[in-house]
Amino acid sequence: MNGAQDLGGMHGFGPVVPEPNEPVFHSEWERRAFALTLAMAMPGAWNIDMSRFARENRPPAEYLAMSYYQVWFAALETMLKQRELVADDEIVAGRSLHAPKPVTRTLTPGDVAQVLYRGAPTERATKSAATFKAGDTVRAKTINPLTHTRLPRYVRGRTGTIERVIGYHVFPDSNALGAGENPQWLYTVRFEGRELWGGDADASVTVSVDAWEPYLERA
Amino acid sequence: MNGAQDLGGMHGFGPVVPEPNEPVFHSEWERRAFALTLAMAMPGAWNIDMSRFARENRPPAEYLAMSYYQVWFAALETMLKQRELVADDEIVAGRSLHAPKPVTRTLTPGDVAQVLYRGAPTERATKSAATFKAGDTVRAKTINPLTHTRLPRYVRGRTGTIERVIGYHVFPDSNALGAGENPQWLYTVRFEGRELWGGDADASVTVSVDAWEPYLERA
Amino acid sequence: MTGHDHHHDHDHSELSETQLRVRALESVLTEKGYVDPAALDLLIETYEKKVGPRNGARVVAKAWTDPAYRARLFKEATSAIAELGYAGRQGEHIVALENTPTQHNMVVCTLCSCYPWPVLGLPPVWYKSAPYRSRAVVDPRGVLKDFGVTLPAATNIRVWDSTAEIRYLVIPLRPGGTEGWSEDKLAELVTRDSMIGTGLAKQP
Amino acid sequence: MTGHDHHHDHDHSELSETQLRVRALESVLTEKGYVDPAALDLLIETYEKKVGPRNGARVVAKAWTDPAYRARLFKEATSAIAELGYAGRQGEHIVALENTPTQHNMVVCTLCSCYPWPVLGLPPVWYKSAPYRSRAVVDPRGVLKDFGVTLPAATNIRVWDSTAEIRYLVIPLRPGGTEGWSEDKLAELVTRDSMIGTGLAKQP
Repeated sequence: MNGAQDLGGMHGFGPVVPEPNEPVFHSEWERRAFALTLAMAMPGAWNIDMSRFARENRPPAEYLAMSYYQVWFAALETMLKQRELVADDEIVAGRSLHAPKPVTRTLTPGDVAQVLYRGAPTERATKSAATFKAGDTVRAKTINPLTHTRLPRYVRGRTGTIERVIGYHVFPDSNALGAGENPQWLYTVRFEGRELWGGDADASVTVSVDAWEPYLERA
Repeated sequence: MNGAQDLGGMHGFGPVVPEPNEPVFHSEWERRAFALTLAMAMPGAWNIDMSRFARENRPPAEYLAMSYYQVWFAALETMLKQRELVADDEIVAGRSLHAPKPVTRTLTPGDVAQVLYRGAPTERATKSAATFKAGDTVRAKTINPLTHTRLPRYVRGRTGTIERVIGYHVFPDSNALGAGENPQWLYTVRFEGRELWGGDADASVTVSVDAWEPYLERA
Repeated sequence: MTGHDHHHDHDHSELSETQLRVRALESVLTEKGYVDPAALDLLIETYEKKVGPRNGARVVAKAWTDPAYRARLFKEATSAIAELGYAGRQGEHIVALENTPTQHNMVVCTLCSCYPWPVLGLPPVWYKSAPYRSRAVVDPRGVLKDFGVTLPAATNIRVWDSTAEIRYLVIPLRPGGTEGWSEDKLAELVTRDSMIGTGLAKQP
Repeated sequence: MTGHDHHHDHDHSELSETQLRVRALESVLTEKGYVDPAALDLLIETYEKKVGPRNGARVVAKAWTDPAYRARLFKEATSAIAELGYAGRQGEHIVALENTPTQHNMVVCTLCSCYPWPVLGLPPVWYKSAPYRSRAVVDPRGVLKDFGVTLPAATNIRVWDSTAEIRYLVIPLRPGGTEGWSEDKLAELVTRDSMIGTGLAKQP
């Protein structure tokens, strides 16, 4: 979706302000919101693309006014409610008022190290040959789905070069919808800054994105 | 600038909600903010493009959280302060604390009808021939100025057809900077919806913008 | 995080804060002699009482009944509209758009709130809002649905983004069953939204 | 309208509201048996105490001193990094980027906050912020200026937008005057920002 999350190339946000000696978390609720988000993925049975869509899919004024962990937490609430794991009255009451829904697995302390160490690789066994090879000239397609996509607006319709064939990876546009992993070839596509931003842009800059084959067409 | 004002094609704002029997103004402060904005243009000696830039040139989260007349009023304050017509301490105090700056003209009640009726036409005597004619295929240039422009992001890099040669009009990109009216040929350029939004878009839709010659190149 | 409730509270405190700020600024500008409150009153009165969509409705009704006027309107709208006494600010360069059975026109200003004041008055909140400005250019049929309007799939939709100082006035289709009606009676059928393209003229 | 002051007030009331909501939700999820608070504690402890940019610094220092490791790192970073024990969540597919005197690499995630957790820990606020995400791809030199870094005009800048599950780790240039230094001593020169590309390694 063309939501407020798609920030590449926007103006008006002011300078980047690094925080000296920044702590990992800035308050106790950030710690808990972070951990709850990680821990609920297992019983919630959602995938990372569903989480990302739940985060970005909110009115832009809200998205931009919230801190990053506020966005995470709001998305966690959304997903819990959508799946009827938690009800509105329970969120208000701060305690369980209805029987829990059966869940297949929960995260135990004994699981933590292994679950984190394993992660969730997205590479899958190939089912087709890659259409493009390094050096090919491609154009990022013009798409504007209302649903989740990982092709930022600033590269759509722009011509670049395949720099690397990364592998065959889970396709977020399907996975976010619960429509299956539908893996696709993934490429690093490099664009000249001037192709993206125009002739006045810094000629010494190039920008790449990682793009799945359905995002690309031969140019 | 690629600020929050450039809304064409964004998602996530929800439905359009018409208000039955909507009043012209929703509160007394809207009336006054509107009238102050119109009345101050004369003593303030700014032009409409400067006003538009003052409105859009704010952090996107702020722009989207404010009502439209709040944006107008904030821009009025900005322009008054930039030109030192009003000082911060006066805004806080709610009264004049420093001598007024000499201004060339103010709007009297006797002026109002005539000033409104005259308006501010932007057509100027031509100094050159138009480069494009109706039917020509053109591409909207890829530009991303940090300053004011009236070429929306959604048409940049897209190919359309000159539908009408409108005339020779004040160029906002210059005028907003106080760099002179720098008039340019202005055209209505029509784009197929699918050229702008991709093959999944409604094929029965076309969209036009009015674009000055410096925004366009032959395609 | 209860986005909605929270934002309403936020708006309310913001409104009173704004009210105070506007009043304070008007005092400063008046004391300095930059503005004359009587001129402000006149500006407000003009757009609250005198200039509004009834002006545009008269233009449309005349275009429906007077073929010669209609021809002048589509050839050079600014002067044809000035014949009825409507002209000036935010209508210095007007273009009239002809709805036909095969083409529907819709006007938007994605970048701000450009709108033909002399014929329609000041724009409604929805016209200036993010939902309309974001969607009109990409999903005009969806926007029409928000207004309860469904056009035949075969009707082409032409969206006009007012990016310059040209202001667009849609001339809606004249409803059937209005043969022989007077201009005044026809003007009653012409809604503001029908002249923006988010509505149709009322059926008699 | 005093945007700044106003927003701060807003944030503060929002924070306490959020604090209460998070606590409430944790209670509900715990009572329902969906989460185990001890597992939450362990997750927090892991990223607050164990996983952080010191991991990445060790990778960089080894790449600076061990040519065979460096070769493995640029060929297949995920496994080379796993040799040091760093692997897993948000680092399942890592690519190492080589800074050279003629090319500087900078990593961003314009769409969210993708970041190589096993080697850098959790991302700082600025990395997830709108200013960085909006500007890194269009004005990387301006962003570097915000960090007090100026590169020669002749240095090409390569920006990597992390739009998929590939995570990028910048291997900064080894500072001069560090010949013969141990890996441990070299690792002290490797800042987090130098591994994102918004900084350079410290000079000895």
